[in-house]
Amino acid sequence: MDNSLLARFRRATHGQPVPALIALALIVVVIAAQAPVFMTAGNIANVIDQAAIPAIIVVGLSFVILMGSIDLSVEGVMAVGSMSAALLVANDRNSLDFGLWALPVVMIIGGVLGLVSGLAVTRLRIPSFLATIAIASVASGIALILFGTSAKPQIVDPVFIDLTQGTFLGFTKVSWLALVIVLLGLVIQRYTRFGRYAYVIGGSEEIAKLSGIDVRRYRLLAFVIAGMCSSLAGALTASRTSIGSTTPGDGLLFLTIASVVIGGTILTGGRGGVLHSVIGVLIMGVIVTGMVLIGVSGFYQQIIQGVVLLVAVTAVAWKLRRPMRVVM
Amino acid sequence: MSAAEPTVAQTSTEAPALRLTDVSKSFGVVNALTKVSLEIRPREVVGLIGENGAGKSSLLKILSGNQTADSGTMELRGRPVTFSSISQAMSNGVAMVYQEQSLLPNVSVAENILLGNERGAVRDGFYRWKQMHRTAQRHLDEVKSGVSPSDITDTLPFAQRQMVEVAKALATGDGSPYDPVILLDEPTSVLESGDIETLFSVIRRVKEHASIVFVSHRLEEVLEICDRVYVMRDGEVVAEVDPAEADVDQLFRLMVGRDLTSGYFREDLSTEPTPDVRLAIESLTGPGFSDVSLGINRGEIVSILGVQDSGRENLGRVLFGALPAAHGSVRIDGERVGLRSTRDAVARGIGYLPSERKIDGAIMGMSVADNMTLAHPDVVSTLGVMRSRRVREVADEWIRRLAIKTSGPAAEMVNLSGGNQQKVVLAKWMLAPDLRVLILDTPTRGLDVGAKSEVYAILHGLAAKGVSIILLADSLEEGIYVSHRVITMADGKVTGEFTSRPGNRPSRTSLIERML
Amino acid sequence: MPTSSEVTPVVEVEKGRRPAGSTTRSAKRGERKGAAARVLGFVNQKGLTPAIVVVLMIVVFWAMNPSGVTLNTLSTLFDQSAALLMLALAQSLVVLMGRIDLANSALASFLCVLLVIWLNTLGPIAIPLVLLLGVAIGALQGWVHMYFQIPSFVVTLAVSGIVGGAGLIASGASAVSLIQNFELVQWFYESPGGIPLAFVIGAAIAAVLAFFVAKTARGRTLKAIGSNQRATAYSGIRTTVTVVLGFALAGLLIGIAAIMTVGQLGTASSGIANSLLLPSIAAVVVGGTAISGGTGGPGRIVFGALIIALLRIGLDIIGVPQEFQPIVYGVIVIAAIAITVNRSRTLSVV
Amino acid sequence: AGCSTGGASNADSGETCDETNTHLVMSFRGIDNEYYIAVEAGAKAFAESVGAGDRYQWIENKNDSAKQVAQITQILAETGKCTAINVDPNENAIVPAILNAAKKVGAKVVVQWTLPPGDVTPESYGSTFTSFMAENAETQGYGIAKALFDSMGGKGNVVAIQGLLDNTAQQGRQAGLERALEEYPDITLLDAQPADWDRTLAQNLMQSYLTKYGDQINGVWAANDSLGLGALAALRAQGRTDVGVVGIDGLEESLNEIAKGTGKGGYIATNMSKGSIQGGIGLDIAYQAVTGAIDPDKEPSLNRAFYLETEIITKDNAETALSAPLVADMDFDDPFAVAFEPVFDDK
Ligand SMILES: Nc1ncnc2c1ncn2[C@@H]1O[C@H](COP(=O)(O)OP(=O)(O)OP(=O)(O)O)[C@@H](O)[C@H]1O
Ligand SMILES: Nc1ncnc2c1ncn2[C@@H]1O[C@H](COP(=O)(O)OP(=O)(O)OP(=O)(O)O)[C@@H](O)[C@H]1O
Ligand SMILES: [Mg+2]
Ligand SMILES: [Mg+2]
Repeated sequence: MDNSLLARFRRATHGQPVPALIALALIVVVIAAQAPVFMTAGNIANVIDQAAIPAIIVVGLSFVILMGSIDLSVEGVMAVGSMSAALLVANDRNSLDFGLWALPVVMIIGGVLGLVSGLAVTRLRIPSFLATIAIASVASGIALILFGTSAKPQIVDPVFIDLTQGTFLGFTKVSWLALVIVLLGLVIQRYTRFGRYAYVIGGSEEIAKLSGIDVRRYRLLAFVIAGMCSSLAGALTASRTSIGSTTPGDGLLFLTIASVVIGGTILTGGRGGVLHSVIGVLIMGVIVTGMVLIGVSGFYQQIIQGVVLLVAVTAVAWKLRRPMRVVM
Repeated sequence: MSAAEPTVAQTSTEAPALRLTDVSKSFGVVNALTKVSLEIRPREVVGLIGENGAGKSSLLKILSGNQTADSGTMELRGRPVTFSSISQAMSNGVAMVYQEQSLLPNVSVAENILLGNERGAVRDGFYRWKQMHRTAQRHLDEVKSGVSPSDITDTLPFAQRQMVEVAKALATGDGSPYDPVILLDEPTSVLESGDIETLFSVIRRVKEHASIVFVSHRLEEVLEICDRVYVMRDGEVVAEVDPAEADVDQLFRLMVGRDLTSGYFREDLSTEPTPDVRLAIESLTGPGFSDVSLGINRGEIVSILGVQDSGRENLGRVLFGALPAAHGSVRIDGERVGLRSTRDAVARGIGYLPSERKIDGAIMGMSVADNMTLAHPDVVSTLGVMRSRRVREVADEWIRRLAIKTSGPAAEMVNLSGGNQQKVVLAKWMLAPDLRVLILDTPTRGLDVGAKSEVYAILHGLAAKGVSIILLADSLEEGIYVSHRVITMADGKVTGEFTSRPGNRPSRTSLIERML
Repeated sequence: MPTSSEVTPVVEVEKGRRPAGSTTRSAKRGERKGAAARVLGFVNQKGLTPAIVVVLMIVVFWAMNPSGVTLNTLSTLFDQSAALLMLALAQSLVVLMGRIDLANSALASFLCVLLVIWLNTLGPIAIPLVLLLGVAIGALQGWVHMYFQIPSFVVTLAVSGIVGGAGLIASGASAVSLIQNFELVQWFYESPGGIPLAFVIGAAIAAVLAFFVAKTARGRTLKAIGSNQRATAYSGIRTTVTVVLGFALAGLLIGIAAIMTVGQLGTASSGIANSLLLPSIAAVVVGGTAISGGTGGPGRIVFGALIIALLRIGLDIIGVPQEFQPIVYGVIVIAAIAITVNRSRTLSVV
Repeated sequence: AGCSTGGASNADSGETCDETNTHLVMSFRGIDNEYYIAVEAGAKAFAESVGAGDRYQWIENKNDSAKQVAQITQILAETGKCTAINVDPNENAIVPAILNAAKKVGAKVVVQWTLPPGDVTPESYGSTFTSFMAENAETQGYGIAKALFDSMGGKGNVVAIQGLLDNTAQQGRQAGLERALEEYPDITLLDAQPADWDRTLAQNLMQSYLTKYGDQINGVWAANDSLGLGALAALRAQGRTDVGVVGIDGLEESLNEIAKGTGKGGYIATNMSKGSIQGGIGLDIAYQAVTGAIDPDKEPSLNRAFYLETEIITKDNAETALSAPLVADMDFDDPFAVAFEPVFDDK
């Protein structure tokens, strides 16, 4: 076996998001050079705070994508999460006051939506791409029904609001919550049958089936977990804005999928993982904040994001490039 | 292992581990199995042979719970069963290694070995990596492989991956308290001879506590390792043979229902090449090989032999434009070949048959006719528009000429057996209006003897028409007997060149010497 | 002789193991079909299901609101769906090759803006110019995707951001309107003799594309690439060139969609067609083209586009309450795909 | 044209439209915020006042331009000439298409908020385009900026949080901010960046502003209340109670903030929106044009294109605004009473 330093480094870091980390470091260096204020503790805490909710989303999304599926229902499920959370905690619409117990309830609701997506994919054999678009539509309808015909429900539960606005050891509480969920995701990915089978199914569904693995069950579970993460993210957005909204996740679908891809989780499945995606989220967050700190005109931000996405993915995937490789 | 389990006293040696009675299975109009009855006894190796499409894989799929029979009964250790899923079969000690088995490239060796069969290594849904690595290590030790269980599979060289496959086969039968039944569907078709020996020694060892079904097209192997052999033909079991009292010719006769009259390699059809050089390769260098110079005459069959990573495969790919050449030149009939894309090669009259039929050769989702005409649409189209009738006629013609077993030109590739798929891919090049050079990468891998023999006949026929053939042979014998000349490669260099004519064949040993 | 279903399924299962039959298999399904299922299978095979769904939907809508479903309203509906049809056709070519184009509607918006600006400043030459630019950007996307080997999902996602921003800058972040040469693009939306011209032209283009894919050598390679790109390359076909051509052709159709949109609106803005992306993909799949590539084709997309158009607008006609519309939409899309997708072809669904 | 089933045939038949056969159509984005709830309440109040509750239709496009055009075209194909449409165009680019569709069948349209591109006015277009009604975005942006600057004592630094850049309301409000800046030479605009009308993005943007400018920031001008409230949350999280924030829309939440605030720092001002008037009176004007009660061509310029009165809410009048009813008191017989200021100067 090749024992050069480089080869040993390659083996040791196999499956780790090294290219994404390098990309993150480079982007940070460039931005910090333009706007030194970027490296202040306060700003770093802000970047992490802003990354917290997308990070929670990508934990769930990663498992779905690892299996080669995709979940485009993020924004719709977040809307249900936001509205139901707002109506379950103390608010100005009704007399419910579940406090933090609203979170598990909201996650169950999101899980059920994920379950429906998963069933459409595994039982009706509808490609996840479309099944989840349809579920996104259904979810946004549910959110509208919850919204009814009065003003946006305002959250008055201080504990629930403190979840995203209060700080602990210099970081917002939601940052810590996201950290816990990311760690949980990593444990699931590394130590559970579900997590390992996500790689197996993404590697080859055929081999998985022939090995007696109930592929449908695990795929279903991935959608359920993704639904739970998205609805939790919706609830946390409600906490952050202190209102329930039918559009709390506008633009987050683009952001999270771009993050997952930039992190190096490939859309055909089998490679990447939770950590990759979280680093992708940080890259996207750093770029958005960096552009404000540098003072890039709003007109160019969209273009820059697109170009960065292309360049980053090209760089991350460059080593995979070879003749006759098939990339869809 | 199972012997240690107290619940199972496997004393009733006489009860067959598995018994099938009158099992039938059809796919639409194709009767894959017709009233098959057979039994697999404890602690024996049962051979299963038959031509491509005879129904071997279908039978194994039913035994392993992958498919259900249309009718008939199955008894497991004396009790009637129906497996409704693979995992059910596995938990009852019946496990299968598939013909197209491959390992998952993206997970560790240990996970691959114990996939779907983790037992104690996963408790309550949680992995216990130490135990998993320990169990996997045990199976790796059994095959004497130096691979570490924590290695990621796609970082391993090909040869090591093959041993992991074997280790996995062993582990697969390990999941039940009973003596396992292990179904091996053509495990040797992708193995090199050294690895085959290892596999056989492993089989002999495992046989002490297991029943094994062994499918192979290499009849010598079957005679060597099996205790009993069932011969299948057209979905039926036509004979049960004792290997001690049979020879290859006899097995062949039983399989195809006729005599192997004119010799397996069809040397009778071999013709003399004309003396003019058709393909001239000059100091060609590419990924994995360097400085290859070679001239091939019109109508000449040249086989290239080499072990894994000898560079011969990539030489073939570079010649076809599928991999970039670093430098060097290739000429056909004096004209230089572009080598920049497969298109350049095809335009110059080069055809290529890839080794991985399912990945690179056949387009499974398309019809037989579409597959055949894909490379040379001009043959069946006017001004770029396909003429459906002509497509059908051409396909029908080649189906007839190559004796392809299929329902017709519109049949989807995925429904053909391996050998017949290979013939379709061959036909793709044969209908070229001006085929000059055909490169074949292990074209007979996984084909039955009858089909192999037919492929050799086709090659001789092409050579007789002046096509020059480069054959990356699947076995030494194939290389020696089918070709006019044998080239050996090792470590990316040409190491030897031997003329090979009737009465003047190079010896196995002299070839092996040059290949290492 | 007992059949398998009569055999008592006795399975030895050890205590503590996964219960027997915990996994059910799918292979058995579909092996024994009734006559009805066979007819349905045939209809599916021939790609007729989307057409039947369209007819069914129109009948249901008519039953719920007879005055809302007339020849006049239907031809209006057809006209309204012409641009969507063009984008769906563009998408179908890309999907056929196993790729996806997420930039399709953003590119249409961008081309709309340029078309208006150029019609005002350069005159009639604007039309070929916009079509050319569509082809060029499409081809460039395809080339970047193939050369750098980046998934089309990512390339087109990025391009959608880039052309979106470019449109914003080109339009000066506001709507631009045609002050001259409107007649050059408006004729699409005339209905001589009650025939919705835009839609008829769209359907004709679909027919040409369907012929291209099904009957020409080049068109067939699109399909081959979608089924097995490596085997196609090993047949001497230049896959990169073909994919680039496929994207370029899609770009041309997107350019036509832009012309139709400007013909309809007389104005443009940087996000004018953006909302058509997901409907265009849904139309492709509802039309029976597998998202995994290799099967289906443009011919069926016409009905897919009609199904989606009926869903987008039809729910208003029959008076489904606004808050229930997204739910009804989602459920019907799933149901429509569930019955139109030809399952026998796809081995796995992800 | 002899076809009697097609609704569009109404256009050329001489049939008159009255209270019994006029369709009322409201085409808006959605109903998921306070403003649209007020719009629909006002429109419904009007529909019931003329006994047309069952011929009243509220359609939503969910920010989908193509869908809005298609919806209106489709409805017109069914209901034809006797249709009164009150529309909030998803973007100005689609206004001409909507007007043309209406003109084809002879229906009447009142357009809210955004004029078609080019120099198209109701008077130049003709009676189909009965009226244009809006709040003066420039005045709004100016009004809240002035309230903010005054609360800062006329000097200091502000940052701006913009909506979607290609949105006409955003552009008008921004122009108002710039006019106010000219009047207050001691106020400096540090930065202006878009947050796409999204509360979360506004909160994130404000965090970055605070990082970049820190204590320099004395005030925040936001293009609407959602953005303003997002910014307020970011300020609160950093304990910056000294910074004033202004927005537009008059959301109940911002009214509450203003009412309980100090007038220095925290939420300073907003602009009261006129949802029920835009819904009720807008529909009323279109309806009267359809029934012939008014002849658009004979109306004065003011009535064809007008701004509603702009009402800036500060601590002084927040309580009153909070207690105002959802549906404003409207005189449906004299719809043009609300025309406060002409959009186009008389030529
Ligand atoms: N899923 C299927 N659909 C239709 N026909 C099938 C299917 N699977 C197998 N067959 C047909 O059943 C017959 C038996 O196939 P099987 O794969 O069992 O042959 P085999 O003996 O294993 O051949 P080989 O040596 O090539 O592997 C063949 O004619 C094959 O085409
Ligand atoms: N695309 C590639 N680019 C660069 N190097 C390659 C590429 N493919 C293979 N190699 C390397 O080239 C060497 C030769 O590979 P090759 O696959 O040609 O051997 P081989 O001919 O397959 O052996 P066998 O014929 O016994 O299978 C190997 O060391 C391999 O790692
Ligand atoms: Mg087989
Ligand atoms: Mg090899």
